[in-house]
Amino acid sequence: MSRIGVFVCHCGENISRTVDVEKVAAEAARLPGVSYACDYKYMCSDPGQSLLKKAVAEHGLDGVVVAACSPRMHEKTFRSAAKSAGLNPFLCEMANIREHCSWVHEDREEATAKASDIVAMMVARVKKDKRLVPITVPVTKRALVIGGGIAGIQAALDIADAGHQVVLVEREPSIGGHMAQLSETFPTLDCSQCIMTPRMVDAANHPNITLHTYSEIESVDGYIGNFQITVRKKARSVIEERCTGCGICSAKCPQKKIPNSFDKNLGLRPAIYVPFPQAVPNTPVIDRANCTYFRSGKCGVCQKVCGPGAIDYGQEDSLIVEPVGAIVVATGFELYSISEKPKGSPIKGYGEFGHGTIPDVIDGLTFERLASASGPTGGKILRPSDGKEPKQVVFVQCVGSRAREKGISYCSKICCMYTAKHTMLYRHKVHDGQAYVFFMDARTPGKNYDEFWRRAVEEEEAVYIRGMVSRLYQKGDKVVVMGSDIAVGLQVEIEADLVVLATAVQPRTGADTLAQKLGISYDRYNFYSEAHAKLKPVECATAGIYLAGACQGPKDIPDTVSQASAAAAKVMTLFAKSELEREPIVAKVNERTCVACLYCRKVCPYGAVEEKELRDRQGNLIRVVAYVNPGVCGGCGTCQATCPSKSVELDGYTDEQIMAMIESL
Amino acid sequence: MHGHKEKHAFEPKIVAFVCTWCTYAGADLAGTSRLQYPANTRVVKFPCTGRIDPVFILRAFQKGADGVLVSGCHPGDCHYMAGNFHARRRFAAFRQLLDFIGVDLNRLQFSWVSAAEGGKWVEVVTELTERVRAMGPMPEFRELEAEECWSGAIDTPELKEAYETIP
Amino acid sequence: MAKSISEQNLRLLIDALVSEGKRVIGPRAAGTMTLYGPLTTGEELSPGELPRRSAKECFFPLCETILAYERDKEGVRVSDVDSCAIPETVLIGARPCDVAAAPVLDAVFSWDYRDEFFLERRKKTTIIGLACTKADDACFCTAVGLAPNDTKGSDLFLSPLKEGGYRCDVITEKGEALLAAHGPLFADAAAAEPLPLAEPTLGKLDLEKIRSWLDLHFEDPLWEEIAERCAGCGACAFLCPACHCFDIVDEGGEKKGVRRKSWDACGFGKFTNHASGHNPRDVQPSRYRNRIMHKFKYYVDKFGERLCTGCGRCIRACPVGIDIAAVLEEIDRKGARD
Amino acid sequence: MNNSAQTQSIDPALYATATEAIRAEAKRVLEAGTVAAVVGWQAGRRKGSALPAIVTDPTKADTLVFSPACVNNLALYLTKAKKEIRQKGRLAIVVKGCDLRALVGLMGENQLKREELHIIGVVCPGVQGRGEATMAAKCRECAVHTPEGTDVTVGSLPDLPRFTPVESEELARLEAMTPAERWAFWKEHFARCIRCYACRQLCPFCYCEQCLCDRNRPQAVETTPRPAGNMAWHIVRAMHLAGRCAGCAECERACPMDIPLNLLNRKMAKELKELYGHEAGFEVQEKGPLAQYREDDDQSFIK
Repeated sequence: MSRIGVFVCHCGENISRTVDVEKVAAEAARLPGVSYACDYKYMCSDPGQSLLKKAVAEHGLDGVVVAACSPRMHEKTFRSAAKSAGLNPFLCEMANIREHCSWVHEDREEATAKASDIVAMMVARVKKDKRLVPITVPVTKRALVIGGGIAGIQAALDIADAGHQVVLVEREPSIGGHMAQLSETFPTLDCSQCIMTPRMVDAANHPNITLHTYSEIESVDGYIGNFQITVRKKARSVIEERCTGCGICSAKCPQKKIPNSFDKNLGLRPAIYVPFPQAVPNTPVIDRANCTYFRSGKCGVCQKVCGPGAIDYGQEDSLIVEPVGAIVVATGFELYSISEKPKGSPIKGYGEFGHGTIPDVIDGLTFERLASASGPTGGKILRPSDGKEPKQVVFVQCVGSRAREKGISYCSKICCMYTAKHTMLYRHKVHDGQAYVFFMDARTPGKNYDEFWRRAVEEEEAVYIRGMVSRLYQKGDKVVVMGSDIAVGLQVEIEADLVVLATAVQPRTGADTLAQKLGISYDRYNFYSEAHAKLKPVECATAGIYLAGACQGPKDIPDTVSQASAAAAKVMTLFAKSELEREPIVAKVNERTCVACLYCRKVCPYGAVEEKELRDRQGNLIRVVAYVNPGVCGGCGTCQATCPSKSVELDGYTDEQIMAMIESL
Repeated sequence: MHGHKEKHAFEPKIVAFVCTWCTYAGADLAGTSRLQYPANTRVVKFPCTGRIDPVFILRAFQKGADGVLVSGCHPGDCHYMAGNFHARRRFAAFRQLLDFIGVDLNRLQFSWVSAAEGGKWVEVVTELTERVRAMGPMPEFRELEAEECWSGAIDTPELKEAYETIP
Repeated sequence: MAKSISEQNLRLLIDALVSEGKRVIGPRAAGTMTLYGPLTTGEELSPGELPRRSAKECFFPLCETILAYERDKEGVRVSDVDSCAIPETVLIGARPCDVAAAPVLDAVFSWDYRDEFFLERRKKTTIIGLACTKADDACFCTAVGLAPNDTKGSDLFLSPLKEGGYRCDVITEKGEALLAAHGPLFADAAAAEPLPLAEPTLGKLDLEKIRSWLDLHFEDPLWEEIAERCAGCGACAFLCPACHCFDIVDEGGEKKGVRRKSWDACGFGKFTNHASGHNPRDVQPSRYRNRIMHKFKYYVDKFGERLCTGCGRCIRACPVGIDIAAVLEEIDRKGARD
Repeated sequence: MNNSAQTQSIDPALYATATEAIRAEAKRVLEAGTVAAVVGWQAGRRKGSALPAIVTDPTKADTLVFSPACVNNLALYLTKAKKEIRQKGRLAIVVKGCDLRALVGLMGENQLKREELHIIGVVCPGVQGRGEATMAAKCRECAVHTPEGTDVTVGSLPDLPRFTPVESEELARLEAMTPAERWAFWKEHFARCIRCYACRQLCPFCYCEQCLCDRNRPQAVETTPRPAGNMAWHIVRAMHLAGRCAGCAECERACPMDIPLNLLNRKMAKELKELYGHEAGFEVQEKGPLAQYREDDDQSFIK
């Protein structure tokens, strides 16, 4: 027989005004298993808590029900009181007779009866409560950052500055990401590379940062505090330790006519190359697909000219295992392309814009390269088809974005601002040129953003036309832009020299594959999902994994940097203790009855369920069962409701506890 | 507000299964806002609607509930991301089953009540209570509880009394 | 002394018994089948088909309450079921294969412990058996030493007549008393010709030989051969007139509840499960072996009777086609070889 | 439409040919050592009866048959509920189209691996229902006469008339009732239930080591065969099979009390198809309809 104590609180008059607390205590005293019941003016006060502690000791109570306010208010208070009286805190339950009873009912008789019922339910529950102890998980104080754009660099630097080791993995030969490609940035028009390249160098030189460029995540095992990451370092064909970055290999490479993707294919590069002059590391990589040596076995010029003998044609991909405790995902974005999409793809291209076949129809990033002083045109705005300076440039916003019929319904957030910037950059470089912008709305929520946009319209004389573009086509050396101006209700036709499309921001190709490796969730566009839109905007549902930058949704640089620092702060919070402690409300598998149908794994929002092999003493496999990793389990209990045989149970909310409450009704 | 309270011949027993993060907090908010609603509902708290097993609903009816409410976070608001999405499918299927068995679905209500929707909690609970009160007691499961197979039926007064009082 | 009773009067007899306050149990139509159940009028009697479930539930209900409890701070109060409340019963139109099982079960229910629930029902029940005129290929009463007109267990025994109506033989004093109380409904037996009896096709089995084979073959490949297909349901045991295993469970809450006794089946996987988790009969063949051993050896050794009347219900019901008659034939053959 | 669907009207030669082919294939795989046992059907003692057979000896392959009495869904013998059989080694199994759907479902539930099985499909014109010559209700609406994705498929399909879909008609009849009428319908049926658990034991998906309904701490469902517990048991059973049941109707066939259990399964399958476009047993699916969700799932029933 249990020895339960029931403590009924008057809450001043908040409860006792409508609930006959003496009666509730008297009725509780009659319940089987209740050894002590009393009522008191303020249970949460010091004397109230002392009353509880004294009763636990004097009556040898093995469970406590405090009938008072909502557990959301004072459960912690009473559980710690119970704990200091030597009772396991999870054997203390609250019966909510204030918010759920005295405050919402007027009839004293009804409210008293309800309060007694609530107490009886909680008494029935507490009798089935089990002693629970907080779970501790060791933490490896070492972080992985995936993606070396501004988000990844910022997060890596913050964590490294706090004194923790960071592994930074970048898919491209150089870190820098999109920000390294930009010319100037809104709303200040400061040079992107001027602010970016020092951060890149800082990251590369930081004693706490290990940089893996030209590398990808091969696999992810483990859980919060204890991940094992396998990184695939792709064969660079250049031995990094030997290379001095002199550049003679690139200079002497006979194969020089490869479109440079960093410059959006506007310029050319050799087969052995660094993507851009300020690349970090400044170590070239051989583009094996285009290298004459790899294609025909002849050539080998780079190897001959390389003084330190850094060229290694036989180099192979290598796999590196990195133990880490936390992961920041900062894989960034890419721009939507209007090209024709494969059949059945949910996202459509723009046939009406020529599917990307008109040479003088470019996207925003290409324009950035044209405007960049270190770009292929040296910062001159020259159109791709004939290299002439365009005098009439039409900018089209919301291409792909907010276009449900094209399969993307979200707003890409940054285009309004960068288009305004583009009109300014254009005006600054081509003084007699005219910029037109087709737009739906100008969205400028940000510090100094609207002022910036107004400057584009009012001072830099960009002509903003509210309306959509229905068609683009080549006519002679012009691109005809057919659109509507809904302000005046007229069709508009402009013969442009250059058209710049503000195409949608999309997650990186392969974002879904990476998410599957990490066990994190993503939305229908493959943007990664945060754990809570408002309160956990940088956490993933999967514990120990955090998000930074545009991989979670379109973002500009200030937002990206803020989120990266926030993610870094979360990592540092995790690293502040050597062991992670968490509430023991987690699911456990009954290995005796589990038949490994793994429905639990299918519904677990946290990816906390794994298969476990049960073996006998000789090591022979007996059978496979499910295993819930307590470090990863979030405690929702969806697994238990789904499990046909109830072989997985959520501590704190077991079937016995719930059924006892229902039975007591 | 403080007018004379109407007494009813029948007061239904309503059991509410709610998640702790949204609906329980919403009910708390109704309390802190001192909103008034009928006192028929008994709340059973869960971490998430995802934890709510259809068996609990069945058991509540068997144990004498005249109406059952299941309530949790709005889609997209789930503290555990997806628990309520799983619950939504589970209960969509379960209510069809109960309907097919012959349970009047007017006795079973599902709702999304967020932590900010104290008013909606009151509305949902009041509506369900009034609806079930108008329907009268739920006889089906209670009658079954007292029935025996013919061979085991013995009508002694003691047993009869015992049955009547067994929940 | 033989009497006869017309079809009409048999139904009137039921009406009369009901009006006396007796519970009358007989075969009655129930959906797609015939089942034994309480008759409220004679019209409900439907003696044509063998009822799907046996008549054992007259004495050994599917489920019955054996006590009720109430618990509070003062302790637990238990109220027993008053066996006086068990009504006077007449079981009418029961087949010989059902009726014959009742006296067989008396032995076990009054052995080391007297099961008052069973015995009280037996005491208060008068059985009017009915000869069987129709057999199917699952029937094998003759193979286990019974007959379609076996009166074992009956107090009165009816044999259908060609011209309609029944010849009624008095078997026991209990039967005599019932007949005497309703004398006017009966006539003296004329020399009417009875309907031909049913003729089960299975040849007579040597039950003694089977028993001695079982004695020596606790371990035998036969068990696996037959029973590895067994799905472990309780259909055979629950439909059997002689199976009598039961379970006892408490149902209700911690404050109030009842203790109930209900049918159990040796085919269930958890039937012999120990509290420790160990299960001595861990696979289906060992469970099926026990079923056969219990029916044709253990019970015989202890009480001298067999727990099988050849009604064939288990054969018809088995969802995986296990045929006890075929098993017995096989053992009989093996016994002959040994 | 053919209301008096009879299995006798089907040419016996078809079954005989299938029988020969099954025997040959069983013999071949047993002799070659490809499998340790073949799970099939054999003839029973009673005329026209058949029962499951587990053949390990190639010389016994000739005991295997295919006939209208081969009603059993043999997938049952590959589940964890039948560990003894799985321990024999690699297995071959003879399946009708409907049985195969259960195998497919079990593969999706991590219970079987396709590569560990040798599947002998048999084209099935229909098997018996209640009453010897009557065609089973499920066969009258069969859409999977020919199993697909097997290792070998034997037999051929005759021209079959269109049978009266008795089961869907019954389903429609129930759906048209008021809830009170449906309750009365089920109450009568479930009152007859004796809790022999033939429905559970014959179900290929009831392979749990510990059935929820056998648990006593806490007790979710009363174990005694009384109307209350019976009702709860059948509701829980139907819910646990929702989205998984592939319609073999073994539960209903096995029921000694003739409870139309497959109506419950049919109803759930129908609803899940309407709600989520899901049908069980046609392809190996990692997640059933109740183990996944879409953010835009119907929620018109939620206030």
